[in-house]
Amino acid sequence: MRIRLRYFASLRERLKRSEDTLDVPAGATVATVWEMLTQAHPELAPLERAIAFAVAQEYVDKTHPLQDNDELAFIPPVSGGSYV
Amino acid sequence: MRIRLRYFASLRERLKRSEDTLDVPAGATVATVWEMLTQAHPELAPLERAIAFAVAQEYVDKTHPLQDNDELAFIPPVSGGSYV
Amino acid sequence: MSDSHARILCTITDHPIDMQVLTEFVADPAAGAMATFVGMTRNTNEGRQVVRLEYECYPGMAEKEMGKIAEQVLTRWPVQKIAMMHRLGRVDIGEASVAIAVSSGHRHAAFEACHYAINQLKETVPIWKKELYEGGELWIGSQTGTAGAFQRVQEENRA
Amino acid sequence: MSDSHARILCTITDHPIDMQVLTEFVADPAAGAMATFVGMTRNTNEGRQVVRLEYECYPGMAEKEMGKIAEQVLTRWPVQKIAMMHRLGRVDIGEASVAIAVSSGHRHAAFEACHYAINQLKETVPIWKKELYEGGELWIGSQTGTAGAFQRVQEENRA
Repeated sequence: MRIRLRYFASLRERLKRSEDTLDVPAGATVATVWEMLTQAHPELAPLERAIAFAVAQEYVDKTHPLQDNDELAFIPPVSGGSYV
Repeated sequence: MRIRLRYFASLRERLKRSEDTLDVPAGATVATVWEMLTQAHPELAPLERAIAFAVAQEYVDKTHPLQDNDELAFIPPVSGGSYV
Repeated sequence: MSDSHARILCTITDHPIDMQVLTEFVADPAAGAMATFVGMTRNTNEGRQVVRLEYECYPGMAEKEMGKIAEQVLTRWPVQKIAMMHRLGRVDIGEASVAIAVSSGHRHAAFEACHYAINQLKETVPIWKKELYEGGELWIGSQTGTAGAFQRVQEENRA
Repeated sequence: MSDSHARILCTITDHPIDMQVLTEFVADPAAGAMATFVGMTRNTNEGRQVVRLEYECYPGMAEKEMGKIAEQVLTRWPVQKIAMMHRLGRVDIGEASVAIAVSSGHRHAAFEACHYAINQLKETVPIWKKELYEGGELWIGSQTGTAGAFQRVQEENRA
């Protein structure tokens, strides 16, 4: 099945694109996609604890099962509590 | 010596005037004036614990000694914390 | 940050409050946060249908007491500027009687300072509020606690 | 008070924030108090001279997450109305990037709800802020804790 990926902010700049499509096996979860992404981009692996995931514009955890045509967004740390 | 008295809000309405002048003996304090006022208006006596006093536009307690030409204001409860 | 007067605006006015005067006063390139408070006449109070409010103050002392609060705020919090304004006379439903704006580097100080300022204003600044409601009038602040003795309700049957 | 949608305004905009839109939205004859918060670009941050900020969001999800916060506020506090607005794109020094207004019967609820709303917004709404400062740029929120791995400073010697 095919998943649409979205990258924002620092992640978008790092990957030099704002979205991708990815073919994943049936039964794939968010974690599956993350593993595929970090295999292609090993430099992203240390970000795992800082990143959040959203499917269909709702926060989910890594165990969330994906459906065909899902939109999976990688959410870097948002603009943050400490600044203002 | 002569003291100028000022009444506000409920106290002004109750006394039907906003100010008075009062001749007081040397050594008079705020308490002296309050006693004179409640002798003239016994219905004010129960207000003592609710009222605040200001001399020369500064809050004072009842023991505050008065000077000639002082302005002594009686401050009913201010507009209060519980309303808004 | 040394001249506190340039960082404080305290005004008592007979006119409607223009929030923009306050927010423009506290604007500051070093401020990342601004908290404001506006107190308005609402249409009910403790079950009474409010018609309007009327405010009076002790002229001179009211401004001085507001100024003391503003100075306290600048001492206690890392605040850039504070503006406080209170209106006198008749204030209809929905209109503002009091407004406070505080600017600071970070938001927590702005909120705390603004909340403190309005709480203090209502404790110490000699301003009085008369509520005109359907069937009477009442000096607010005088109906509870030791102040209960002040209560003076004029029951007017207007029918 | 049953229709929460009529009591909530959540907007993301590319244009300068007009506070009057928010304050007029939350105006209500039953409201005696309004608390507002405005977050602005300030000229320094952690020792850096800030030139400007740039914001981006996850369109759709950002509005949804703001709406959830507003619904939480209406559930948790006796609040009349809440308006939240966030600006995207370039926000210069002194300009507002985010504004919140909350109206309620009494002031404590207005302050608490407004403070809660901005804290939550900065925790959960997918909006990102890039700081452009003298000598580089930095995605804010990514430079501390586990997020430190995100740090990406482009040291540009512009001399």
